[in-house]
Amino acid sequence: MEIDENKEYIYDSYQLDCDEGKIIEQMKASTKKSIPDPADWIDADLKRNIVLTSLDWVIDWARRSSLWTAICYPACCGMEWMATLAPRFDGSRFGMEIMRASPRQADLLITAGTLTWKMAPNVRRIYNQMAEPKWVIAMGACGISGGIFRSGYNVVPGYNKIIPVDVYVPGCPPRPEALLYGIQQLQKKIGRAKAVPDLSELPNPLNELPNPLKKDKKK
Amino acid sequence: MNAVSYAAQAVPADWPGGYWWHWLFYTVVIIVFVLVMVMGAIYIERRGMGRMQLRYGPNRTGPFGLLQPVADALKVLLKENIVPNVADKIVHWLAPVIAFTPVLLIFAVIPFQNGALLTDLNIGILFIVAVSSISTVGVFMAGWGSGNKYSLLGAMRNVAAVVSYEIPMVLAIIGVVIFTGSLSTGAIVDAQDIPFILVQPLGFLIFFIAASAEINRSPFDLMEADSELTAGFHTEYSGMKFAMFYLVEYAEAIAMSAIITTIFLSGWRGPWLPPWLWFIIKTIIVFFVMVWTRATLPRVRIDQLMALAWKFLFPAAVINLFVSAIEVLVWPDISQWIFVGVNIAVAVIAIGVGTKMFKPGWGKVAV
Amino acid sequence: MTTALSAKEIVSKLSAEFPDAVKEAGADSVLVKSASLPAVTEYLKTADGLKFDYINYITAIDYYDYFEVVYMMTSTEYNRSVTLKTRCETRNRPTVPSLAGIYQGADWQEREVYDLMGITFKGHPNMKRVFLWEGFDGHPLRKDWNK
Amino acid sequence: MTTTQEISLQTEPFVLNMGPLHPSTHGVYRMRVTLDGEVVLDIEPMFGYLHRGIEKLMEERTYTGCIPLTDRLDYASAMGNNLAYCVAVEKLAKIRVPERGEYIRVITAEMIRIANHCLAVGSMLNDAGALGTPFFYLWNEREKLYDLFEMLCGQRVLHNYIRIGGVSQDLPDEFLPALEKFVPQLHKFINEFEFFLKQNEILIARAQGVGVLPKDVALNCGISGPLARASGIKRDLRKDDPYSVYDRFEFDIPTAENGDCYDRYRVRMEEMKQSLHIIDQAIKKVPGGPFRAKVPQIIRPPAGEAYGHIEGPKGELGFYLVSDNSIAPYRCHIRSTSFINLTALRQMVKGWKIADLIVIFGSIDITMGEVDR
Amino acid sequence: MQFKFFGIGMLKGLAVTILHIFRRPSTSQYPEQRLNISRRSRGNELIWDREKCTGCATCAKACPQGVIEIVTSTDMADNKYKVETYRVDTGYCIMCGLCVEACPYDALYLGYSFEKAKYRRGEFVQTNDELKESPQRPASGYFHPDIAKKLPKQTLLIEKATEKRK
Repeated sequence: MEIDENKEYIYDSYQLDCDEGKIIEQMKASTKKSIPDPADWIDADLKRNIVLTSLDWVIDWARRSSLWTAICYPACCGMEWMATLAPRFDGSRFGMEIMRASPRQADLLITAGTLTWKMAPNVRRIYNQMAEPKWVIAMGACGISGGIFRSGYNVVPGYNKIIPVDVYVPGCPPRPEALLYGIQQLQKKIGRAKAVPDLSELPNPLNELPNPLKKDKKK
Repeated sequence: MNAVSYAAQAVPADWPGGYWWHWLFYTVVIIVFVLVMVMGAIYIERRGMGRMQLRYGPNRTGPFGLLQPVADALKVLLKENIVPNVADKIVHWLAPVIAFTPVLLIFAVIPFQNGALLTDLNIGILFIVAVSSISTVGVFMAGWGSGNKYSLLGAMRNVAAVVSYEIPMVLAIIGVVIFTGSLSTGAIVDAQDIPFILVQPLGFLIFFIAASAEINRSPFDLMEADSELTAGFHTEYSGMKFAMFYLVEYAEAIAMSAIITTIFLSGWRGPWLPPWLWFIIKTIIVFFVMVWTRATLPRVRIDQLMALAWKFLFPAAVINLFVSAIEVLVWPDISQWIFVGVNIAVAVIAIGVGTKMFKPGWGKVAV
Repeated sequence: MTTALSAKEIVSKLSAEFPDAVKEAGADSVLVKSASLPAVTEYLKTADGLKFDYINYITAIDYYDYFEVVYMMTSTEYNRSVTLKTRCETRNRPTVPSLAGIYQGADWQEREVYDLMGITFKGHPNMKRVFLWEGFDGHPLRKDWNK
Repeated sequence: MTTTQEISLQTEPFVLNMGPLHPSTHGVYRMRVTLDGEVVLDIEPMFGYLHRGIEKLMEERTYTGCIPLTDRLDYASAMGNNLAYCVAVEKLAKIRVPERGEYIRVITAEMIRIANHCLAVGSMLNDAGALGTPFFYLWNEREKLYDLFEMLCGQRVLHNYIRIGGVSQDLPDEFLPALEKFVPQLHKFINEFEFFLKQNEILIARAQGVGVLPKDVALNCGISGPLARASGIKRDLRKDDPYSVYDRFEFDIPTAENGDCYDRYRVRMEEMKQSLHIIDQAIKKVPGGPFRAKVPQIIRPPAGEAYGHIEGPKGELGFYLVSDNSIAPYRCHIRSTSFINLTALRQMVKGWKIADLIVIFGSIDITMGEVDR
Repeated sequence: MQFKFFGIGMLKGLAVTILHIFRRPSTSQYPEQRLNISRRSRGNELIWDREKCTGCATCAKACPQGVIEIVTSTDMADNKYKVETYRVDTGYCIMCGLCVEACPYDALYLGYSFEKAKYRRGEFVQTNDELKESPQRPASGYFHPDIAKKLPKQTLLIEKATEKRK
């Protein structure tokens, strides 16, 4: 079986590249401000309602004791994220050794590494694909602010330009213990407040942005 | 007389609906058994693999992390249910149901102890073989209905594997049936004065391999194949429906362990302990072996999977069948212990010859 | 020890075959006319006693007045290395002949140079951007590029 | 055992988009794979999802300030990058490194080679579907090395330890005894690991004869490191172009002939043994004296250019530096091993199954940080 | 492909994994069992000593990315620089330690603690007295050998592994 160079196959790769470029430019243009930290949302939320029932407690307990992570380890912090799961620190003690390669089944997005503009639509897409309730931990200096690459021409200064971040873990890269501490902070947060902030009433840039997913559906 | 069978017989036969009480009782027993065993299986797998990998595994939720599967289940059930736009909605919805039901049906003919089973069909084995492959339809529907290429590839692999491995699996069972002279599961357990794992070592190996391939346990977990196909056929599933698939995966493993226990490990029979406990212990041991292989072995490739079925297991199963048939035909009355020795020798020779002659897969294809 | 061939040696070897290819000989590198670059490298790769069969790197430097494209080849047989340079004086669509047909390893490296420095390699089979996306404004490694 | 067979059925190819976040792409790598059923007809590698513009950033930083940037190139073996960069700067500025500094450099460079091969072999086996176990065993060894690196420089992954003209701090007192304990322990582990997997039938079936890279193609693509040595190219810069004090140590260059995935796995395991051998010799010979030449924090090398390269864990890692006598490099080009080693991927995978594509990709051992820079 | 006898290699592998069950896991259970981290640990914060600092801004120059913001004014009476603002964004800092290395007056230390996860991005910016050393913010021995001597000895996995075999 030969690939015929002249025949028009399923895709024209250059055209696809150009489409991708357009999405990236769109994304770059529409993310000038960073998304406010969900911690603020939740505080506002707490003031409005809620009485936590014991059923809520059980649900929160279930959610915080089985945080399955989506796979998102672009760079250096991925090493320490692997070390967290590895025997020495063993993240599985908290029931989180199951890495779901499919974002649909994951609860937690640990953004282990530098985010570039070329990658940004994909990360947004993964975040959109995750099923509620979902949480995000920004791991490392690059995840928080862009770190050492912040002045680079292709680097997004922090994941909170693209997706709301629940917990920030500083370090470059943070030690596995530091990450585990961050995860515990997240677990505390899950227990303390209503898990899903109501995004509709608050200023949420996510709704105004192009959704890369929609692009695919048209095709 | 112990708890399970006592409870079964506690309902007087002359109650209105007589047989239906029995039916209802065992339906409940089976569902509870499957759910509890699946939770136990998940716990055993995660803890066991943890210890094999020099770590602890989940130990924070409840004592020794025993509540981990409960937390998982609760969490997964409460997650958002996403149906992709490009998915075939009805098929996508129906797939987990179709995949899950047959697994429960298998347990209808598994004796938990002497006479304690939903129905002792006289074609029990045939029923198992027929029902256990229906799950594949559900898996294929999931793969097709998701509208995802990874899912489709995974589902295709699963269908190919099941179609191929059904044959050596059935042939391996026939070896046992020849010795027993009956297709009923109850009769098979009764016939095992010596567990058939010793009388039929080759048959056991073939059945074990074929069973792992059919239910996609590692090293044959091609349809999920984390590193290749992200999550295989259930890539697009979340929430409750994913929980169903997750349940199917482990329920199938439990079902196959129960079948292996019944056919090869003399089912509920055993000294000292109550029979139903023996059954559960043996099932767990078989499941643990599956976990053990999963923790150790790399995954095979799809063409090697096919090659193994057709070039190695199928001839070996045929040899096993012939040898068993000859033994039963020529020496119907001598002690089975002699067959044990003979059959182990046959197994070793068959594997040795197979090693020399077997070439897995055809590797590269000219492009 | 990999000995770098001195410019004199290379010039003496090249002058017989390509009398007017060499523009200038530096300390340990040779400046070659860009038009004769493929012929020179082909010769360096195949000729007996030279056999520079392994390409270390291709890169480009922006000197404001001109771009310098640098090639370094190593002969694994004789354990010697050579550095070739070529220049393109124009800032608007500078072009250099491609070596992708001679060294397969040059393929992506030339694409990288194109992407980041904006030098087009003539005869390259797939001259697309490699790191940045299509539609990215300018070529970032140029000294006069800024955000 | 590769037989070639025609596909007789007429089928339509389809395109599968793999990545950028796929479990086995070792970072954010993307391929457009044209598939015919399970068979890979063609792939189109696409990258840049981690392109951070390190070369541009280096032009804005001082020579010393660039060292943290080099850490983040190949984050699986940060120490190797530090060394390569410092070797290049020292070549440019003509700085001599004291003896003790050189020995410390050799020890750390070999330690990072072992750590990198642990990861490379582990992740290749993980891609082949061994669910974590061999990976975690190897990671456990890597963790021991992390401890030692942490003792040395305070960070586990990105070390930022080697400085222009030496190393940043002297060895702590407890470092060498700990390393002495580590060497026999790792020997023991390697033997156990070989027992574990060397003969495994499934691994042999998955890796032997798969993804063969012929010698001439490897050379033409500019491939180096264990990948080239598995194809039979006996080239190792530690022997062929000795930098630091490598000419004082005895060691072999393990090679293999077939150039398949299994050979790459073998070569990496052998190299770990050789690295241990070098460490063993170096521990005994570490001299006293200063560990760092007197180099100011901000240096101005004379105008000119230099290419310094080392045999990194993945192959030839080089830095081409151009100086204009200012405090920052005028231009720094990184000859990244992973990027060039990846060139051969397309030829290697054509005609193999999609499962093989993953294993072959894993056996090349790349880090996306180095590919994209 | 050569196979010796089918299953031997796999059985060897299975033997190795099952034997690992009986070994002690190398896990340290983090929140309860804590490892002694390296004496030179580069923890996730910066410690600044106001008394020793002369406001020379060498650290700000050495920093490869310009994290350190230092504002000084001249103090006429003492003929010294007076530091008015010393601000570090620890969410931006990569803890490379070049500033500590560069500081000629030993006024900068890297922190020894690492548990610094926060819910809000803004909380990472630390100014002046927030950067002081305190029991919650101990200094590490990175480039300060005198401090390193006082810190506890690092727990090594290698020692755990070799002890076990005895």
